[in-house]
Amino acid sequence: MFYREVGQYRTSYRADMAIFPILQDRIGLLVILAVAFVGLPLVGGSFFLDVVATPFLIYALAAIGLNLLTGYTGLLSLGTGGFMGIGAYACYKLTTWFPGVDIVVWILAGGFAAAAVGALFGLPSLRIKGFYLLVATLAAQFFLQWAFERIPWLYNNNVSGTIEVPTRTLLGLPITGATATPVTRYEVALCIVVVLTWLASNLVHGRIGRSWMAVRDMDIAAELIGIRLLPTKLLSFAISSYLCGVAGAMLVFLWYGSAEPSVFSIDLSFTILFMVIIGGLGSLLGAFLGAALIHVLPIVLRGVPPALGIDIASSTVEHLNLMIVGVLIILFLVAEPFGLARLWQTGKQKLRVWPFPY
Amino acid sequence: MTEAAGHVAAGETLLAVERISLRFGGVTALNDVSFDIRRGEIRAIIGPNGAGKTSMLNVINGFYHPQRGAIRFHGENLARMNPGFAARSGIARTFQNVALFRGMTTLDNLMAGRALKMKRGLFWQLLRHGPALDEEIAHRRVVEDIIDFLEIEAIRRVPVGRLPYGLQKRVELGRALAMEPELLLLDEPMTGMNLEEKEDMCRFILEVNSQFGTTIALIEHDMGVVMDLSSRVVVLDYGRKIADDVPDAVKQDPAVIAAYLGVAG
Amino acid sequence: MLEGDVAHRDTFPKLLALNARRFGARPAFRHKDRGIWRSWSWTETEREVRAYALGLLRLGLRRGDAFAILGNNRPKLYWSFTAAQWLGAIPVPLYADAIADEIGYVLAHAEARLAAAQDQEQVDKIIAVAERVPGLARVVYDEPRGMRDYDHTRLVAIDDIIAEGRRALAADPSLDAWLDAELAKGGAGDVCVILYTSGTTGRPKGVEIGSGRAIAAAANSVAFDRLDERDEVLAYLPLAWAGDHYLTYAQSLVAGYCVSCPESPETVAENLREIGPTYYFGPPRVFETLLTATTVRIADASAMKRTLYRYFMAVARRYGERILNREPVPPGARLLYALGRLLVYGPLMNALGFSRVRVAYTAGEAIGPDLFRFFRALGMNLKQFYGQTEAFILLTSQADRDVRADTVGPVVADVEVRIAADGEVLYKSASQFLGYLKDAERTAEAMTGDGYVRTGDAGFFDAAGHLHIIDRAKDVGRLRGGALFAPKYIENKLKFFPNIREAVAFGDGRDFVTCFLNIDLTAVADWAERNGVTYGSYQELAGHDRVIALLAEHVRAVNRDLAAEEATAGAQIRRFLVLHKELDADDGELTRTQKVRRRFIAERYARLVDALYDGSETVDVETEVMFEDGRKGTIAARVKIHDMASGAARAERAAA
Amino acid sequence: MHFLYLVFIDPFVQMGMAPDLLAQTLWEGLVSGVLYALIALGFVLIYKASGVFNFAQGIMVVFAALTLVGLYAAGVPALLALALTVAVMFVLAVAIERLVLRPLVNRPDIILFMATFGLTYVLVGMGELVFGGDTKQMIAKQLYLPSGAIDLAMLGGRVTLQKLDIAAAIIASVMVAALAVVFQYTRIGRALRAVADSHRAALSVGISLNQIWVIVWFAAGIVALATGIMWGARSEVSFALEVVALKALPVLILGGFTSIPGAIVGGLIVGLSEKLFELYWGPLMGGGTEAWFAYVVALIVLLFRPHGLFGEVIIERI
Repeated sequence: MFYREVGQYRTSYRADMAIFPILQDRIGLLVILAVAFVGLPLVGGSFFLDVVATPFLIYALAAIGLNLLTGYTGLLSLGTGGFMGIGAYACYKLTTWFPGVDIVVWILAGGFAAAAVGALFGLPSLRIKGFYLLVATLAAQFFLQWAFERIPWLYNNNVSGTIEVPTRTLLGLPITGATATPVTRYEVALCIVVVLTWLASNLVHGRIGRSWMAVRDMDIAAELIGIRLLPTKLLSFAISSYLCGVAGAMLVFLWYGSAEPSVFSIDLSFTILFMVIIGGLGSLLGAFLGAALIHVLPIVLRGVPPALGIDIASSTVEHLNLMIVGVLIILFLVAEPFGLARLWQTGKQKLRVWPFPY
Repeated sequence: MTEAAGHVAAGETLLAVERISLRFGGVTALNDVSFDIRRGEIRAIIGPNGAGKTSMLNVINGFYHPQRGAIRFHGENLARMNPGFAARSGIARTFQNVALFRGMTTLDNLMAGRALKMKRGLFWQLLRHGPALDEEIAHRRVVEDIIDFLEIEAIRRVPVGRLPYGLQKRVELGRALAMEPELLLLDEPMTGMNLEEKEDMCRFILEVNSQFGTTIALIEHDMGVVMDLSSRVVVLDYGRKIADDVPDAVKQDPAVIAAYLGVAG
Repeated sequence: MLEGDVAHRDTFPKLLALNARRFGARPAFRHKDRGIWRSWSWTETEREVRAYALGLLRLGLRRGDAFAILGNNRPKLYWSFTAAQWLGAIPVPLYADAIADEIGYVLAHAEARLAAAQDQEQVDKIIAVAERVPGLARVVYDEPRGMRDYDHTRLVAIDDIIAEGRRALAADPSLDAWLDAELAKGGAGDVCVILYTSGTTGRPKGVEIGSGRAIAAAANSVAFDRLDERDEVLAYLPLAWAGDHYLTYAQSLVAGYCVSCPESPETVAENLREIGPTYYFGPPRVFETLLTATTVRIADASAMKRTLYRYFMAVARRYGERILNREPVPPGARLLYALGRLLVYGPLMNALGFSRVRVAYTAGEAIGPDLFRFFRALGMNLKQFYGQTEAFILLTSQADRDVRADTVGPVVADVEVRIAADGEVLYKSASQFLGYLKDAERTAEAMTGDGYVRTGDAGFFDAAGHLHIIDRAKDVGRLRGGALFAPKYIENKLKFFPNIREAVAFGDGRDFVTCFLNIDLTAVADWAERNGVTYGSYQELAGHDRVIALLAEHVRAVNRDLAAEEATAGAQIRRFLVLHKELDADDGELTRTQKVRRRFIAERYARLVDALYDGSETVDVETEVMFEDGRKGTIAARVKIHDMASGAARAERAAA
Repeated sequence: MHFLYLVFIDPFVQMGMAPDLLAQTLWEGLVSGVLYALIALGFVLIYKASGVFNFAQGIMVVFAALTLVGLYAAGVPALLALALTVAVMFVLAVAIERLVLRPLVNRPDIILFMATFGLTYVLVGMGELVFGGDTKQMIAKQLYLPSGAIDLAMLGGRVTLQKLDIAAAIIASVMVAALAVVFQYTRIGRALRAVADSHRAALSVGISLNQIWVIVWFAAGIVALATGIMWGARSEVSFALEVVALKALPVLILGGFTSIPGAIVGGLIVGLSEKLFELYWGPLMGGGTEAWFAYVVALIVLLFRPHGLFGEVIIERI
């Protein structure tokens, strides 16, 4: 409806293969970025940034990570929580060893540890498929969580068994720890997420992305056109885990401020998986939409009863949330297996052909 | 598309299967089958249902591993192929019931066919600029030539899952061509097609063979088609080779006639 | 200044050279090839064409030779025209879908020296008839695919020719001077193209067009619609058709706008959306299909959208055209229309690829008023013209804001039109053809004694000076009273009503006009459903009083139209009947192209025709029909005859 | 060197030195193995009949137990509560079939699998909502389950066998036997197997898929209830069980997704091995190894047998 594509024709492959070939989309993207970078920090209060915005970004990044693995490469994983943990702990260790180095560097570096571990646990994926692979990733999840609890070295042997985020500054501006303002933490998170998302989208639009999808759609045929299955799958595991690892580090350093092992439990893996399912398998956009729904919805729901002047025990609300999320998942699988992203796509298509239905 | 460079001169044997026997448990799919494929020819493998035609192709590109026998490709002896190696050494393949990447568009399917030829590593892929994009574009050019060749411009951006069967087969051929193969294995390229589509497909096969000098081995039910297309025909029946000759001779061959009548009756 | 400049150019190659200087880097041609749009600037085009011309020369193309051009719209085929003209040779375009035999005839008749073919398919056709064309030296082709194994002794790729030419130019600079000299030799008197028209009778005729005249005509029309180098055109019509040659060749070279060639015939609609032409021509059936497609797709849309669409289309129908014509409309309406543009018209035009259309034409046959108004109401400046190949197109053309569905507009500049006593439209035009190739006799037939050209169409001018085309002149008759009787004109007016499938009008040599009507089953059945009319069979429905009443309304409307023009006022429909069976090609009542065979029907249904004139109220008929399976059978029916004069009252009662 | 000793020699020395402890551990392992097996049994039932990989089996156990306890707490006499719980499980089965399976019929397995995730959340939410999140005591006594223990003096020491555990073992084996009989010899059993082979086949035999599904999910519900009771009686009823229930996955890997005996064997293997490992090797790595041991075992098995110990290998036809 807002689309006026007439007269938009491509005169080069470069333009034709652009990730946002339609002018209106590019404009929309710019608007969104502007709002995210400038708008929200201005209008959104610290509560909003801390409780809604920043966590949303972090979850979205993790969801992108898992989506690369599950949505693009078709490998089911419940190890996400564990991989995120690796990132967090790695970052923690690194920053304790080299306090001087800018924390953002370590957040990004933490991902590499996760990538390594991810690739390791990805090794079986060559021989194991579907549910069987799921078990392999569960092994990773439980083993890692166990490791987080039982290896004191990971949390610098402090009695609480948790990692306490120290204050770290970037150019004199504290971006982690107690003194860091919500806005700075949000902006840092935003920058990281935007950049990594951009890289991820480049990846899925190129050779590597295609070989992932090829493996997903029909691994036999993929092998037949010369795609080596193991390296492809391992790369997918590694990159997926990298993003999850970074997300994990951000989770602790830019959001929680401190974390005990239970943070990275199987529940986290589930949460991320649901974000991917509801958001839409095989869509980066979906990761964001899924994260928004799963993370923001409960917050909204929590807000509803007070708003209506009803007072229910917060625990009750949590339980309701749980059920609602569950129902949502089932509804989505029934109504739109491809998730919010597909809904978005259809909606967009409708706008493009408006007033026609198709 | 440049002609696939092969170190085997035209007319000489490009690939030979020697005394291949393949069993699944008790069932014998192939029994002591030998034949050769010469560079630049169109080789047909025919035979009634369950004759082991598809199994033969699966052996050639390494999906099945025969219990006995060997494959000679480019003069080197291989006890067993494997799909990856086959692909890398220039063997492409289409399937009886299309094996496309259904979630991807026609364009992406063909681009995926270039996988082997794309070299840029992770770093450039992440940036999707400079060398990576240049490479992407270079291969897009090749793919566009194939799209033009197969006359599938109109479905460039359509997810192949949504295409009618005939077109899917065409796209699959396109994906195989994108590999610029030296040997192209076609498993019943014309099943489930209407007459017009069949004619097109025939035209494409002949043009592929003549223009790109691609050697082709194809399985086909439609005898007429086989006789028009192929230079030599192998006939399998119950996993055995019962004839191997030029089309006309095969047509006369009593054993072949018997086998086909047997099916008919 | 532009005109002044163009005026000195009397051949198309000269215009090309001029444009290369005037517009230099501006795009001249675009072609979607291999998935993206490649374009050639005017300078590049000129360079290509010069090289091409030189190459053609080496292939033996000489001044006066014919150069056949066969294929879909492709830049290189358009260049073939200019390159040939550069050497003073004569391009002869052929229809891409022509069968080998027709091609053989034209090639032989035009004595083609060379032939340019788009691709393998076309090359094959030419090769098939080559021996019938002794003079044919070489065949050049655009797309090499599949011709690798062809015997190339008489085949050359256009690319190779151009390359060859370039090499020669590089090697010997003096050739440039030679080319310029060749260019200068060309003059207004040259035959710039021979367009073959499929004559209704006998072999096609080669219409010779004069270079200077063609350019003058194009210059006029370009000025008329203020076309310039910023306009965009999609070349999708057959390039052998005079209209395409005018729109995408002559006018483009004069105005300097860019011509875009679609990727393939299947992708035209998509490519149209991509390019978004500003100047568009479509024969009525194209708009017909678009409208049908639109209504069908809207029907599938959600209720919300459908109501939105219905509401705003109503708004558009009320104000759209008036706004388009810059007539005063209440500000409220203007606002509403603006809203409609945002919500419906804009997106709709976008979906159809018409967003940027500034000037659009339709012509060739009568267009239904509703169809015509639909697009105008959406804000598309759709107009009509009337023309002929022999006239090098335009005779009359509607100006912006002076547009009517039932006319083809006033006479254009440098043309003089006269209506003969028998109603035939005659003209004298500055751009008219030089004659039919090698056919003085038929050329003479086409002319009147005093040098006017016969169009073969009958028409009349209305008060506003707009020309109405009513029918083929030979079909026009007269009532006994002497009033002009144009059956097709009346029938078309009737058929514009969706409820009427076919109509056959009688009246030649009679006292008054009567007609047979055929209901359109789908439309009327739909109406019946909505109005609770029950029926068991086609026959029953066709004979139903309320249906007849419904059609009577349509007839009355048509009569009102006819009455409005004094030329047709005499020929109003007095009595009509609704046929008990559908007119059918299997029964020989229609031609295979669905045209009514008036005479045959008149004989077959003589009893009905008589009844129409002997004043009887009903008549019984038995007709032999051919069923799908080829069996013959007869259907009997009692057909009611409706008298418009007295019938009005009865119709009312029946409807009540 | 010393490490190698600790890993490869010391544990066995200890076993030799304290056989009674070993026996005790084996028994413990056996019992928890039985419980794993029961959960796995639920999985297998559903997987066999509807091809659905029912992730919610674990939570169904908790849910069943909670319902039972909850009802009792609400003043319903124990046995009646038991009956009511059975009824609830039936309703649940019907509901699932209507609301989840039927709309998703003929969708890819993965989709159905994901749906059971959703189911899990719903059940957890509902359970906590109705009965509260806190842990509860299983009403073992009221259900006439034996309590106390039998002390056997053997192997130069004492091995304690909880009567409850014995009961558990018995009930489990009875249930398994019953199911095996049903599957093998009854019409419905044959139907179930037909469905397992192919839905179309089943339909052609003229069985309503929907009925089948209700039946198996109900059966799985009963199994879940039994498991819940046993488990609850041994520890207490809480959602911690949900995670424990995940252990059924490695069990299935070992046993294969479609084989009831496999499930039992797998369950026992897992139960035994993890207990032994925790006791003798756990200390080396700081204990708590039960959390992951089973999965790692499964993983290792998979590396060598990608389709599990008993799972049949599918030849991919191309």
